[in-house]
Amino acid sequence: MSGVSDYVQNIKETVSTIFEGMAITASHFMRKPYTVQYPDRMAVRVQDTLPFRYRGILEVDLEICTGCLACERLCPIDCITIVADKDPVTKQLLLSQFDIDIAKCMYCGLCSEPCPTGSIHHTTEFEGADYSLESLIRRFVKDPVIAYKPKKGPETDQRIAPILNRGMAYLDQWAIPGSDAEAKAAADKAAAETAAPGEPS
Amino acid sequence: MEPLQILERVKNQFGDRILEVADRKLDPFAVIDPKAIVEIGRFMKNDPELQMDCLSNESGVDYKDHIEVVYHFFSYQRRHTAVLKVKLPRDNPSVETLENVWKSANWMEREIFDLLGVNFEGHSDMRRILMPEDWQGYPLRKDFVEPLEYHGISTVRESPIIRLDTKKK
Amino acid sequence: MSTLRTEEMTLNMGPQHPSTHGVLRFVVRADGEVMREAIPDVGYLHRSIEKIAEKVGYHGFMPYTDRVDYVCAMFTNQGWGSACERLGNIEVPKRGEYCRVIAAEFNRLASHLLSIGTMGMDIGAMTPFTHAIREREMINDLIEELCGARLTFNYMRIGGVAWDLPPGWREKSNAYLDHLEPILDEFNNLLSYNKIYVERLANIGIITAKEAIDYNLVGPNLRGCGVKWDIRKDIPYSVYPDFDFDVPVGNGHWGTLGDSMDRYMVRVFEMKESVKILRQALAKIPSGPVLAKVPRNFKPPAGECQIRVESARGDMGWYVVSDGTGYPWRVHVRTGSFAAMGIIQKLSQGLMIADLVTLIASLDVIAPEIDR
Amino acid sequence: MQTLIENLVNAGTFGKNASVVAAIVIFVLSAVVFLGVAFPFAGIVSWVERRVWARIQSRVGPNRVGPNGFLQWLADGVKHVCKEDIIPDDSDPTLFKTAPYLVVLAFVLPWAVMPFSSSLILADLNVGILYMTSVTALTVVGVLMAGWASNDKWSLIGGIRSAAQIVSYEIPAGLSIFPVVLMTGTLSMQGIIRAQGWAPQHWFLFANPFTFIAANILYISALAEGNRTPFDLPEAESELVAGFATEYSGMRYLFFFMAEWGNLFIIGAIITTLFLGGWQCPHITKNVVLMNVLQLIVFNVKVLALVFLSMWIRATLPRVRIDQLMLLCWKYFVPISFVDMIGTAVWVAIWPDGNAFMGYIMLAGAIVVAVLFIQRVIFYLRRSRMEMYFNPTI
Repeated sequence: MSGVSDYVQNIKETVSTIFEGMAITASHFMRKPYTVQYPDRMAVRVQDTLPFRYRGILEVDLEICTGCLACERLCPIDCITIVADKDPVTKQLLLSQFDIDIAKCMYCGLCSEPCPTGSIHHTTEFEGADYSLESLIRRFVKDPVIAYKPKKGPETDQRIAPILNRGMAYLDQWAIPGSDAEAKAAADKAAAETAAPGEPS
Repeated sequence: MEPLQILERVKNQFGDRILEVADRKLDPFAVIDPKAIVEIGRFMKNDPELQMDCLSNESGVDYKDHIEVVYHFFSYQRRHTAVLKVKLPRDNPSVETLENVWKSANWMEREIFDLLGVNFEGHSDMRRILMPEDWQGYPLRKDFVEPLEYHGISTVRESPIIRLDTKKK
Repeated sequence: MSTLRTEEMTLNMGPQHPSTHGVLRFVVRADGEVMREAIPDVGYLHRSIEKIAEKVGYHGFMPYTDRVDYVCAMFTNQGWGSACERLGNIEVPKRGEYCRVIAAEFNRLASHLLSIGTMGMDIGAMTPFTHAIREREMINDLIEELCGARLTFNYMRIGGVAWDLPPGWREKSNAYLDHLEPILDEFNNLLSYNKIYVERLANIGIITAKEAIDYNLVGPNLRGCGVKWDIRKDIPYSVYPDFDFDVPVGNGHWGTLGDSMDRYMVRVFEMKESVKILRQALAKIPSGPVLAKVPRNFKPPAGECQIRVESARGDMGWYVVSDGTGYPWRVHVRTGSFAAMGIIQKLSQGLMIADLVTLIASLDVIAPEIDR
Repeated sequence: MQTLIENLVNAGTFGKNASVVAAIVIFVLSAVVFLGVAFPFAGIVSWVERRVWARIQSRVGPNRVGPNGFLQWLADGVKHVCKEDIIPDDSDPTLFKTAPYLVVLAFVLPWAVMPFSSSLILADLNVGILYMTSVTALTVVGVLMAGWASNDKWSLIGGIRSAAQIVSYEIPAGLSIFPVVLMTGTLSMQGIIRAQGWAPQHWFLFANPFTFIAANILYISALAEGNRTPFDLPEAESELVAGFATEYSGMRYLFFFMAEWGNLFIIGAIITTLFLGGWQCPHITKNVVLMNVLQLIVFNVKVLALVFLSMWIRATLPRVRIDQLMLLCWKYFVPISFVDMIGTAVWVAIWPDGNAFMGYIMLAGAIVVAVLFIQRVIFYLRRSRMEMYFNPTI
């Protein structure tokens, strides 16, 4: 008799599980699709919705680049090429080449970690398609520039100060031994709220 | 059992076929006579005290003057681990296969053969596994020089930075 | 029937085939629908990562470990990090370990979601796949906020993690876990308990516990055979002893012990355990630094060690030999998929062609992890 | 329609060469029906299916070409026509080229006996339903030819699977038609529809428990014959790449899939005719034309509901294995169909005019099941805590 009961049991299980499955799929007719209709049918550009830590295409703020070559040394695939020489006359560090081969870059974030000023940093830009390998090279130095020298106190140059602030804010995201980003951010937020109520921080 | 105890037990059993028991490099290991590997393997698997039922890892290391094959044994019943090594000459390194003791050795030995060129005697299927079958040389050897091309496919990427600079001029 | 003349047919499955989960190739010798044997041919995704390790140094190798298994890169990160820490005798701060565990468990959820989703797709159920991918995307969003990348995380560093949890992330994570749990039940009702699905998986590709250990199967594949073994529990590492969780094992409820269904269900139940761990970790996380002080030019003393971490595909063994310089002398990764591929030739005998697909999916084989 | 034209011929509308003119008219009308209804229908169904699937899968689906992506099927069609028609070197070119046409033929022929309304039918054959089942089985020839001629092992397996599957499922499908034939005593499509009423309790679906089971078996068997999930083994994309269609491209590939989607309508039409009262609708007007339009709408709504059901099933279920497929057929469907047949015969012997009371009971049962189903749907909606969105378009 077990054969017959198995037979009936099989039919019963099949029908009941399909019933459940159909109920679940039916409920999906009334749920909102999760698709993001990239790139055109979006309220906000994707780039603007990405989190701050997003590792997109690299960008260099040459104004605050110290020419320390830390990023070039740490890059595991050598996609950064920097030429920095001491000017024999003025004894200043002169940056004559700063190229990043974006085609080779693997967006690991190791280069922006040791940067003392946050000059080299990832943006939220990720659309990098192009027609040739050559056009994927980001050349940051047009004419040789003098490398930035960190000052002892706060930056006084009005042109450089906002860039430097941004750079240091970027660096703050990294885990510096001894820091506690979450608690620090909460404290900062509280401080900002008490200092300037109503103003978005 | 602690790793050193295991190695001592094996040493007591096999005496001078265990060439060296070392404890200086984090994981203690024993260097054994390559000819005794299957015998020692069988013993470790069947010994009621050891019961090494799993060959958890087998890898090869090229030390420039010799090649080592490293065996990591593990026992699921007794939850202990042991490391054995055999030292082989760099020219035509060859050691007996453990495939008949642990099935998992099959693929791991093929990988060592493929990347380091160690021949495992008695292995049922000694073919290259990761590299193409017509590949020359053993890539994980320290003196391996990558060929510039493979069947007309270049293995070198010309730096576009140089290309860009030459174009400018 | 014996008079019926049949001819053996050799089929080439892959490297480009819809259900080989990456670039895998099988040479299938079949008699009609029934396979005599399926011989795996791997190596199409070999990128010589072990050789690269010898050239880029300890810190620089971290992003490469992502590529060993890009479906659960957190574990390869963790494995490499722990191996280096053991070599260099570095202690990771408590908060760093918690961050690692949280990230890793989220990654395990993502990996298992992909695994069970593709399992459904290989059997022809398209809907569960997109549902699983939808949930996985939400996890990816969280991880992206945590470390800036969705797939190749490069989140961990030698001595801890690169970034602390962002403000408000814990609340978001908890909200997501609340959302995920009912979805998992729904997923089970839609796919796992479906009679057709059970029939397809039960009693297929049976592996006994002895065989599994002999072939060095690890992780869910081993647990599916009824061996209660989890590195997180049995050789505790990181802060896993702090958490209370179960190790689900296969019980042969749907067919025979060690069949494809058992392996699949172990993954499903493991996701619930991961949710449990995550809830505890998010609640318990202590404050403090997340990264130990490690010199930029990290030179561990000469030595060698093996580290085993429980990745989504099971025990991942990192064997690292250091010679005291800034570059590792030898790195070897023993991965779960590599061992799992070794057993396919044996298991495939006598199965049907359609079962080969489910067998590969149930072993959760990821091509880059085999080839490295 | 045949009767309409015969009437016209008899009335002398076409003059001397009446039979020739009549033939031409029928020919033109058929062509219009095929080109204007059947092919666009298949195309639109492909778009609807993708949208339905997408919603079930939390996606959007094609929504760029035309309003809400409605013209997607046209774009796809144009794309396929423009594509190169590749014929593999080692294939058997004649068979390879012919196969898609046979499949399309099997999809086109059933439209001749499609009872859209009480007078809108091309040919009301007295063996209508028999004709329907036999011409749809022509698919197997085309698919087998495609599988063989491609000279590809994956295609061959797909073709053989398809042959085994279609031939096997013909039996339960045929047996499930018998209860209806027993109750009506006719094989004509219109005759069967006329034996039912417009109200659900007068449909053969609810006539007695046996016909209910027969309707289900027929529907599932028809899905199997139409290569639909959960029985899409011949083109199982995760196993056989694309099965018998692996080597096809361009227009020929399109033919296979047009036939597949078009067949959904035919499956729906068969079930509607046999079990769901066909075009039957209440006599609310005396106007014949208006009545026919109403009947056309009723028929199409029922058929489209079944088409929708098959899409929904396809999005829900995994695929069975070939041996399970055979097992399901020979161990479950065939014996149950025989029991059904005998049961109906006994039922008809006891109540030659049917049992009206049973119809109400069965209808009530169906309503209870539907309510339970809706309860489960609401349960899952509540639990998932996902955003609600009732708009069918996006």
